[in-house]
Amino acid sequence: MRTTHCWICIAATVFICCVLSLSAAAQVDEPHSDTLIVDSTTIIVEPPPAPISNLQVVDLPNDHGHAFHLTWNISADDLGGRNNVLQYRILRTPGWAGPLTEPQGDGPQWRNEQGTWWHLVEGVWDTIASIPAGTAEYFNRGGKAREGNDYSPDDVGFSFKILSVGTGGAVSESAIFGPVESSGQWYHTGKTWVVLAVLIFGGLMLTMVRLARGGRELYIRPLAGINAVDEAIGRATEMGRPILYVLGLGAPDEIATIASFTILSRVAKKVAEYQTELIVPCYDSIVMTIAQETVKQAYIDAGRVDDYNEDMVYFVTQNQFAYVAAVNGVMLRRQTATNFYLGVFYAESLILAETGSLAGSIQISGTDRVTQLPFFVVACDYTLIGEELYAASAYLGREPILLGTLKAQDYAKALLLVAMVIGVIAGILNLGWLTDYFALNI
Amino acid sequence: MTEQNSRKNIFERMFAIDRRWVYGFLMLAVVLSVIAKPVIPIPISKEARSIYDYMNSLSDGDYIHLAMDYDPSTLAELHPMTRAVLKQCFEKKIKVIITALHQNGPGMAAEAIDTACQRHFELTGYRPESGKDWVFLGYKPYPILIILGMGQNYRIPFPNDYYNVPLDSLPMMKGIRNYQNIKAVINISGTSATDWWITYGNGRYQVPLAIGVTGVMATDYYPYLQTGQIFGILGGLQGAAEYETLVGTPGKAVEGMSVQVVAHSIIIIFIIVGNIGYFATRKKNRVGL
Amino acid sequence: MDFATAIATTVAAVLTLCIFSFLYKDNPFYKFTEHLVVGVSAGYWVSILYVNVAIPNIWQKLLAGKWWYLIPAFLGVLMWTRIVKRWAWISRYPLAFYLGIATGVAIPLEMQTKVLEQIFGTVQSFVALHNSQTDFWAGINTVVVVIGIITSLVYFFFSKEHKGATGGIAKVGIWTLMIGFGASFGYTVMARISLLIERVQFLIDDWLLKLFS
Amino acid sequence: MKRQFPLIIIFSCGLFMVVQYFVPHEKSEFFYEFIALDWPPIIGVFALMLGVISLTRVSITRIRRKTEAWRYSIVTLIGLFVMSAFGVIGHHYPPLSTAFDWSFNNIMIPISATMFSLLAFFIASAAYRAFRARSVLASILLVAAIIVMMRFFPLGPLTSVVGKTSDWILNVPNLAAKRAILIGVGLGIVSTAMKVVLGIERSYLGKD
Repeated sequence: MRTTHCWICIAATVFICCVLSLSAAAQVDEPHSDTLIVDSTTIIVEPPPAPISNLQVVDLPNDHGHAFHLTWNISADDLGGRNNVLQYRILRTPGWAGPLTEPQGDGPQWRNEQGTWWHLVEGVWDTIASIPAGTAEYFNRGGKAREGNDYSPDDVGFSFKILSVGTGGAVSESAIFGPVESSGQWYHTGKTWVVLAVLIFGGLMLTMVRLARGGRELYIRPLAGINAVDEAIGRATEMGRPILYVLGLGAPDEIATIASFTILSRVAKKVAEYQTELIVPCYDSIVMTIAQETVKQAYIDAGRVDDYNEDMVYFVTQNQFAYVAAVNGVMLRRQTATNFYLGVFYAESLILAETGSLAGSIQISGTDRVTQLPFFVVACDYTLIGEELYAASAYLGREPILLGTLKAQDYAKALLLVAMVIGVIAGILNLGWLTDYFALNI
Repeated sequence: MTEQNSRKNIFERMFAIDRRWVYGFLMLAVVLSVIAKPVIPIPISKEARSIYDYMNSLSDGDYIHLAMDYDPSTLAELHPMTRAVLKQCFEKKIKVIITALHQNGPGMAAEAIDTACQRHFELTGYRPESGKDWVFLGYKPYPILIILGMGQNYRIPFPNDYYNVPLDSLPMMKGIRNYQNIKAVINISGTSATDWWITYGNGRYQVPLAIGVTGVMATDYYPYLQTGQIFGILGGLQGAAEYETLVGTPGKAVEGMSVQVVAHSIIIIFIIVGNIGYFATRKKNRVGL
Repeated sequence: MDFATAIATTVAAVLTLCIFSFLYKDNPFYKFTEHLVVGVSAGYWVSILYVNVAIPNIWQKLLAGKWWYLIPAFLGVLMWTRIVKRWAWISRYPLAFYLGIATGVAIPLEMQTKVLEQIFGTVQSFVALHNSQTDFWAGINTVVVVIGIITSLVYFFFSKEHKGATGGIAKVGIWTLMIGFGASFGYTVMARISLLIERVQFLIDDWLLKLFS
Repeated sequence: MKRQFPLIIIFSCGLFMVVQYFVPHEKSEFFYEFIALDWPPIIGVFALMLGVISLTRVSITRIRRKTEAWRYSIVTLIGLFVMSAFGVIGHHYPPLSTAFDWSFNNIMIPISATMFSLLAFFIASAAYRAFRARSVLASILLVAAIIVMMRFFPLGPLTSVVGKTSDWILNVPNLAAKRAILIGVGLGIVSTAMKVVLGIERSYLGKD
């Protein structure tokens, strides 16, 4: 009786152990089972391909760690020779073995979210990838999270080898390379140009803004468009017809809108001097409030505060097409002599410009929306292109931040221009040592 | 006034006609050519071909990311691109991760994916499955940070997919951490999302990027093509038609291009006639400025 | 076409026609559809934010015991202080957090992708000429591109008056810019017409023809 | 408290993000991944809801004051609430989500898709009556535009000539022009971002 029990116990234990080890093998060592099969199927149908040579593994530079860069010379039988390489299998040791139900041994180990244990095993080769023949480079990027199944620890020596798998299933092994350790870097050496550019440009900007604030005279070339503004106001006065100023659809804090306020102030001052009528329909209620202040101040500066009328600047509607329809109505009804479209414009640009040109008005436009510029250029008499709008505003308003920024950008452009010319000359003369500097290695 | 009227030449009178006549003329031309459905050959540009070739060089089980960052207002140009790209992916068994970073886009994107799956089913008898052949992640606010977040790990911005299934439970997303695991991002967009993908997706994470954009934006991205920051451009309806032709299913975009020829001809004629009139009139009463 | 689809497509078609009626003049039908779409898209947005962000990124994380997600949620709620004028300053804190991150991340990356890579790309296009068998015209075009870039940059240079040599260079620059704008113009025309074609295709192919077949 | 602290927050967050760009090390990724990239979208949910709240407020004010076209504001409000109800309730009670999809496909898509197709008409009209070669520059622009517009025309033997010319325009002068603009835009974005981080530009904080 007792002996029977004993036998049953032993049989059950053996059975359970078998099941457990089999299931463990099936779960974790899937890659290993591959190699096992390869080993067991070395029934030579055809000879294995030549092994790869010159395997080199380095820690991947400029990264957060957990990654290696592998390079090698492909097998003599790949893309040549017997031409029988099917794929390369990349193997790595030590590997993290598991999952185990409890900790084992003294080596490093941890428990993942599922509650199973993993530990570090020397001499166990993990297949980390199988890649197609003809490849001579591989990035072994592991995870950085300890809980993840793809975790690849830093500062642990790994050795690598590559199997050349032949079309018949036979394999040949490369020499083992290693051990190498992966680690993260504290500075990305490929980004030095960006550091320099940011520092230089930042320095330029701080200096220029400070100089402008200190009242230093910073030169900005006169823009042809500014003269056109004066002429156009003069013409409107001669004809005795009103002037329309559209600030665009931009929010009050957009640079183009801010630039437009400065120009509006200039226009309003001239208008006050010439005693012409000004109409400013607005799309945004906050823009309207600021525009009212601007125009009022301009009238005060011109000494004609009595001529100022609140109704000159008014809110229309915050709805693109309805706004355009209303402004078009004003142009046609009032026969405006001059129309200004300065600020942020979208698809409505061409509708405005068309109506204005039909009404025979002189039109001066300017926007930083590149997609709308073509329509302004072909339908208006004068167009401030992109940054010219900011420049015009800086020229007229001398507002220190705007002025300083514009100057800093100007100097940055000059530096870039010089650098580019040097690079291009080096490129034409094929001076490799010099042109190599003109590249980011990220 | 009468004197002025009598001095008006034919062009002045022509421009004085109501603009609704011009509208009607264009509408009529478009309606007639949509009904007649003429067919024109679509020349393939190298910007479109390079996308097709790149996708074609991928193998079974490779991943791409399709970023559908547009809303219904630009669907006319961009939907045909999406359909053609999805068709190519499903045929090549390329797995697709899809996002829609425009707040009005996700519903439309979901529908486009559904249609593409249905078409593939009709052609091959197999319906691509969510989580296995494609995964749709949907929308999150602040696209710049989402693009950066996916560069670290898809799970940061998207713990779940659009249908609220946890990413970790999708078989397709197993082992897919970030852009390092995918072969390319195809960004189809009608907004500045394209700039963000270039600056934050490609600039920060060097993920190979190709773009499909509206005609309005197309010409602005040529500088990036030359530097290699993007490897292809599909520009507007023409780009869509080119891709439809490349993947072998001429559809709405190819049909539309023949209508474009008619409409473009009308506009070119308008510009030329208008300018002849302008110069004829200007000689008569030259005014300074 | 079954009845339900017919109704749905007809609704869509009628709304399309309501918008087109603006071409005649601004009218109540246009205004109705316009205001309707403003409301519906806002409503759509509310649902997307709720279903696609609030639930997975906040609620489910809190349920999973990640209590620290209460911090961004609290910062988010602070944004709402803007509604009350007296408390509006509180909203500056979350705003500052977001703005700091968004602008900080932009500085090096915009410098890299829009400035440095463009300059380096120009230089490298010459290196590429030496490395590959290119024809004569490719070389000429590369030179023309550089001339175009330099002259256009000079046009946008505001510290020197456009007179003499600078004036001449800037003139070439503005011509280059105009050709570039011409290309945008051509593509924009195509874009606008595409939208119309799609709508007409919808009205004729998907609605009228199917309704009466 | 009201101005100084937000400026400090902006400066420190901004500086961190700039520095993090140059530091690939894992240690720099903690704040980057778990706070900088994870939290703002959550704040965004609330911030973007502000837009909806303000739309509601404006509409209600219009209705209450019976301003011009106040009836349309009712339409906006109905659209807003019905659609959000479909979406939010539909998430928990699936039959309603069909109504949500229906409204999206048959109301929102056609209206949004049609809105900008009006521009095709406006362009045609402007082409006829306003796009003038009024100067050398405008003439260059129009000629380039017409060539690009004709690039896919079936013109028989001329097809490839026009096609090649338009390819040249796109890849040579267009590339040069757009790159020059891009460099300017890039510097503009960087300078604006720097001004915000350094606290030179503060208008976004509003007035006290």
